Amino acid sequence: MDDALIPEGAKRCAFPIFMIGIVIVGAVLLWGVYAMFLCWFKGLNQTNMNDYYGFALWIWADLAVIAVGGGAFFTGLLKYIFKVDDLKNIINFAVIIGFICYSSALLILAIDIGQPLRGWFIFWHANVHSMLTEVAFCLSCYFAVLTIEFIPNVLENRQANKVPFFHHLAHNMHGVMAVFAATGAFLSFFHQGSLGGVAGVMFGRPFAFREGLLIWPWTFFLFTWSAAAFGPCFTLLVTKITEVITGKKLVGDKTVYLLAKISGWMITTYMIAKIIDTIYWAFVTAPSMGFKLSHFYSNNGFYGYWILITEVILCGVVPGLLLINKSTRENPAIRTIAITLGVIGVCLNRWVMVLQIMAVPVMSFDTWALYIPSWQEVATTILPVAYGIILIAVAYRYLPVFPQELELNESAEAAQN
Amino acid sequence: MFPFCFEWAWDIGHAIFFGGFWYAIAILGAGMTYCILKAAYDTVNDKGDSHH
Amino acid sequence: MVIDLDKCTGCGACMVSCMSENNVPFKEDESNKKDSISWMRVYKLTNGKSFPETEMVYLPRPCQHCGGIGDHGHSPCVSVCPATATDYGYDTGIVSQIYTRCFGCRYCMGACPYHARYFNWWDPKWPEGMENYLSPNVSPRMRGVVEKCSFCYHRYQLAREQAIVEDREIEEMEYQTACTTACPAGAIVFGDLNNPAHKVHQIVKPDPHTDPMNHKVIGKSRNPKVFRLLERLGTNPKVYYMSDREWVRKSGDNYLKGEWENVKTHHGASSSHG
Amino acid sequence: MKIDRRSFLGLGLGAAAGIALSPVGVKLTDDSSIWTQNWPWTPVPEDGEITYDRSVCSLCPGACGISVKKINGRPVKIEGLDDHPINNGGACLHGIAGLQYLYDPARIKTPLKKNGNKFEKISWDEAISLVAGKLGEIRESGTPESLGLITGADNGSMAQLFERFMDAFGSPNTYTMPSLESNLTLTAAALHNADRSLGFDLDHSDFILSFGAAIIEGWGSPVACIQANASRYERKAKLVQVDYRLSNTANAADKIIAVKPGTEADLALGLCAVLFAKTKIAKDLLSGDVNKLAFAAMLEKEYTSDKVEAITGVKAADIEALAMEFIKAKAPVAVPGKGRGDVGQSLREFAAVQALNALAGRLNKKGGVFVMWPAGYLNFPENVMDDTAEQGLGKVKLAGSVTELVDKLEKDGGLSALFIYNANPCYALNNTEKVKAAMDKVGFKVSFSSFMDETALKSDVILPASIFLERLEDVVSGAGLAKTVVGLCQPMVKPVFDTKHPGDTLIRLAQAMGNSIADGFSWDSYEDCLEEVTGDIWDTLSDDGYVVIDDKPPVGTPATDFTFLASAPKIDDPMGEGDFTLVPVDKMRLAGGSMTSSPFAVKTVSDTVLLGKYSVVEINPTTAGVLKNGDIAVLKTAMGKVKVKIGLNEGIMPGVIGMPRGLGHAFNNPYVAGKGVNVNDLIGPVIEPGSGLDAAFGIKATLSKA
Repeated sequence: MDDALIPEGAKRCAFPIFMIGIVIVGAVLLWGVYAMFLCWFKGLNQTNMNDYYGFALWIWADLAVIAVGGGAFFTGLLKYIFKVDDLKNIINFAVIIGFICYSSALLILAIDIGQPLRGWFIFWHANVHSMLTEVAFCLSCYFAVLTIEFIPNVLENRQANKVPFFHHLAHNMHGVMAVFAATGAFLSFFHQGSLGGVAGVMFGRPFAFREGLLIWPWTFFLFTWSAAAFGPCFTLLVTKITEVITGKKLVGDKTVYLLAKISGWMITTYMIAKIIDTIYWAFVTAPSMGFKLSHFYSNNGFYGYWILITEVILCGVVPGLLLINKSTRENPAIRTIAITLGVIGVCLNRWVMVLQIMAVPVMSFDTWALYIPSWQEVATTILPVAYGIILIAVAYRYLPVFPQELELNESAEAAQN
Repeated sequence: MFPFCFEWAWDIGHAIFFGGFWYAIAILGAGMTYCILKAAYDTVNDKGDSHH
Repeated sequence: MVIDLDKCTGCGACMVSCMSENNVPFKEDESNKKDSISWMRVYKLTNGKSFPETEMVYLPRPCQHCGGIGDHGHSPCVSVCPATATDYGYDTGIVSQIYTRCFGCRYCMGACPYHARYFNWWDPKWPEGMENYLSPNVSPRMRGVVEKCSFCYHRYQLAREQAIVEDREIEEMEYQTACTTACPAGAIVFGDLNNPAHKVHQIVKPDPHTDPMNHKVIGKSRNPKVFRLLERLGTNPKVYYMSDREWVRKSGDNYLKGEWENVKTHHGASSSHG
Repeated sequence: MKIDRRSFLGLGLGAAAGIALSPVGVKLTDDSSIWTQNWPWTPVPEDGEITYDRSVCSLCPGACGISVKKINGRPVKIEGLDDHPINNGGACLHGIAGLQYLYDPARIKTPLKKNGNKFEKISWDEAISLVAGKLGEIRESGTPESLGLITGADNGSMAQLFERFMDAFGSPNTYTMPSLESNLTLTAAALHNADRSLGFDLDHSDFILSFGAAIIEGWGSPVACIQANASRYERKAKLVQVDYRLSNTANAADKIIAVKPGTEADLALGLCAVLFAKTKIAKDLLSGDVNKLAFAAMLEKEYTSDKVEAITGVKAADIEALAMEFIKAKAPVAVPGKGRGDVGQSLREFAAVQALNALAGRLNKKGGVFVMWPAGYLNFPENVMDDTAEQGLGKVKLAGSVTELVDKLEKDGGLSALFIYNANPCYALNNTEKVKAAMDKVGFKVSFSSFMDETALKSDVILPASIFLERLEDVVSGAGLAKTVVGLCQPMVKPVFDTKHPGDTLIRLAQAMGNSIADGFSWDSYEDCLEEVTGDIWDTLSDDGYVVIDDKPPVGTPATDFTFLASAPKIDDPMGEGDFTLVPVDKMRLAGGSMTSSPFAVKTVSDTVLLGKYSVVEINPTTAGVLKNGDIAVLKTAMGKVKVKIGLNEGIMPGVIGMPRGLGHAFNNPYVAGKGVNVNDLIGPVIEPGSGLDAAFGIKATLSKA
């Protein structure tokens, strides 16, 4: 039915089956859209946020998707700047994932702010001293970069590519992609960092505050680093899931091992830095403001030391080591566990750096504040996931996303015939 | 964002921040313009799929 | 501003005076204090002992109008607002809030350790006819923006205009906040901290030098009975509190074991060069 | 020309680019943001010329001077009036929120007539002739005494105008709601002289011994009291609070004497006993005539420190020490009246405390207690009374107090018509169910209320009154103030709704009734009446806004008659069963008695007092048992059972449950009513023989997890 659009030689499931899948996910998407409009028309009273939780589930989701979306810029950086050529086999997919993450992030921000129609004031009346301003600028710019990086792949669609102009455009864009990638890397470095800065500069919140370099608190660098480290994990994880769903091998082991290895080293080095930062914060920064570490992890119903240990050891050090070590890295099962832990770890870190900050009492007579998101918040947070699944499905079906797909699956097909 | 917005100040902060911003915008803009024009050019004096 | 916590009776006059002066809206249920807009919130602290040894104190908390680290005007909230919707007045030391500029990202609320900032989760609604008592001096806010105490800035403007017309300085009593004038116990004293002629200055005796024990802190009171909330964070608030009771002064900030004994003896240590 | 794909695409792209580059997008973005800054549903207050007008707040007996800020004549803010003899610039939250009462959702907008169980609008003429008709019938039937009146206060021209109407009509059945003022008058009558009141010179006392009086939480004239307390620090004046919980006053006090609820009188008498035993001045005072000796004998016999310790729980040594500290102070004064000193008070307690003042020689002394003459600035012309009136007035009063009246009515009726002015008995009296039942026994109820409150809802005709901001009235101080000030409450706005000044309503009603009654009310308006009756002070009153009648200690020391005390019956343990004693707690931020809180006031109420729809009760952790903070529990007393939230509170005596007063209103105002429970529903009145006061300071209760 839609064969004309499907990449040459590629095997895809029957159109009706595809549509059924899309419809199911689409239903979830619509639920999220409904919630989104509730928030826009009735206001943020639809959420369970309050004056203690100005930042809540959404901002966490925002930081999380941007963190895991970091795979795009880092892979791009390696591929185009450091010429790690093997990554060409996964770069397209990395870009698509990045595109999804960043478009979602922007959408979530558009829902999260109290006056969406004034959202552009952040650009127009920019306060250059605010980390959030930096985030907004770099985020939107980098989203433009991702779009640019995504366009050629779209134009390579069988039909689009027949149009000479598009063909040439795609070709030329590939030509100068290095420039775009470089810009992207530059922008990413800053907005990933600024997102860390958002928390780090809050000197009124001892749980968040960090000393740093010039105007940049340590969290600035830690966030960039962690995004670069865990982003690839997410890319690999999504690739794995796609492979499972499509029942095809899509990316060659060589590439996977390489990316996993790089990620492993990044994670390990990041964790060393993170642990140093945590220790310094726990024994120097916080005490200088009159806080013992235990203050942040006791006298409340949820946040205990467990969260710190899970983040740093179980979902940090462990996956790092598993990915460095050749044998564990090349064992599919263990590798999958490792990248999954990694993704959880970075998300947990963002959770801590958003929600736990809000929960910890600062005034001696204040109390812990815990919160449970409303269904509207949950729905709008799931919305991007559904949207992502659909976009990946469509892209996979109609675009030549995986250069190796054919060669990797010839053997299998040959076997069948 | 622009020198005519009243928050604007000709200070180091703005210099660095918007310097970087406009620089990035410029690169992206120039890059895309080049690609589009080049593509248009290639399309016109059709040396189409020669290198495929 | 300095608030005498021993005089404060927790009667709530300051809260209501503030609400009616600044067109603060109200909802049917305001018992959830986490979404109840109250620019001036009165906290209740107790010493935790059992009756009849129990003691409590009411602590009125307006916006602290922080000067930020080193008092350079980079208040926790001002420095983070992405749209310059909240600003630090270097002439007055007042932290302003521009409702029509704010687009509701709530970063400032996260940055403020005093919970002095409130978000309009709902559109403000008044029962039929009640809009009639709204004051034109303070514009009612719309849904989706942050609001907070402004030290009744409009009163300052009125006083200043008058002063300019008559070509003179503003008198101490010409510019007083709504909470100050309302307080039946006279627990709130308001004025220019930098003006030795003003009562606040005489009570607080702010130390013009940086605190030798904490480089972030400046303007620490040299009156041993006077303290600020979370002074150690370096927010440098312009609201000071006064109490004879040690446990009350101690609860103004966070201290590690043994630190308080040390602090209370060193209180106003830098007065020597003040 | 044939449009092929290429040129089509070209066109498409061109169009897209064109729109993108055009200013349309930018314009729309800008407009949308401007729109959000001027949402039509966000009010924009009209600006204009600023003026300040002077008046007096009559929400509570405080009689504070207020300054009303207006924009183009539109009131926008109420503040305390500077240099006013009572509140000197200060104000309380209720007064400041006064403007909210103008537009209160529960305001009665026109005269109403009950039809079945619905109210229907009627014109003023209809309303007046309807009431006049009914009253006419009553007089014809020759039972004018069967018209009753329940009013809030009994001072000021409005009270007297109502009195005058009752006289002219021929009924002695006038009753006032329990208030600090009425309790003090009663005390003065029992100990000194009828037609006197008591004033406590807190401003000049250096040792205030308060028997549970919530001096900084609404007792007496709230602002004046808070200021007196604040000035204590400069004056180095001591405050000792006798209390069973850490009230704000107890917290502000230099010392707390923890006493079992309801035993304050015994402590006072115990202190008297010590003074009598140890000081000459007391001995001298209690020598001579019989009643004094009887009292002295009682003190010696029943109020030895040990006995008092057994009753009150205060150590004998402490009692003696306290007594000596009190007598040794330069200007000590003992202050009666738990909480606001209105409901649930016993004359025995008031009298015992006043006796202490007397024995310490503090009567009519600076910084002591003044036995004050009535304000007496009102001179009404001779009333006109026909025979019917004379006969009616000759009849005995149905009851001695409003509480007794409720009892009487509920049992066997006795009133065919009832006026209710500036009172909300169906909410403010204990056991409201009984009060409502009593109301049902009255054939024809006329309410002069401004708000559709619990009592107005029960009435048959409502003649809505303009509120204090809409009317002219003399407001005379009282409520334990040591000075007498008459303030003039002036209209700040034209009546917002179709309401009238109750004075004008009454005058019109009297004139509609015709003959003798009309003759006694021959004024054209209440304004004329006020101008006439205030006579020589009118000019000063209208020029300065207030007249200070008296602010010096009265001359001479009044005699004290201890007969009542010598034989005063003791109200023993609170009624009912249960291991807890439930006591009402008066809070400054919650209006008490017949006055209702404003939305702003309710908004300020802490979440340790009201949480959602639940009243939060104070209870000491040591007696809370399994109950945890925030639990929902069932509170049961002999009067009923309700669900409440538990608020563990170190500051209340173990075994005592403190429940905030002023919540649980049941009428149509979503901002104020339907929140928590009315503690008066749970407490049954205990009538004190001799005074008729409802002396129920609390009630036994049980508490169980819901």
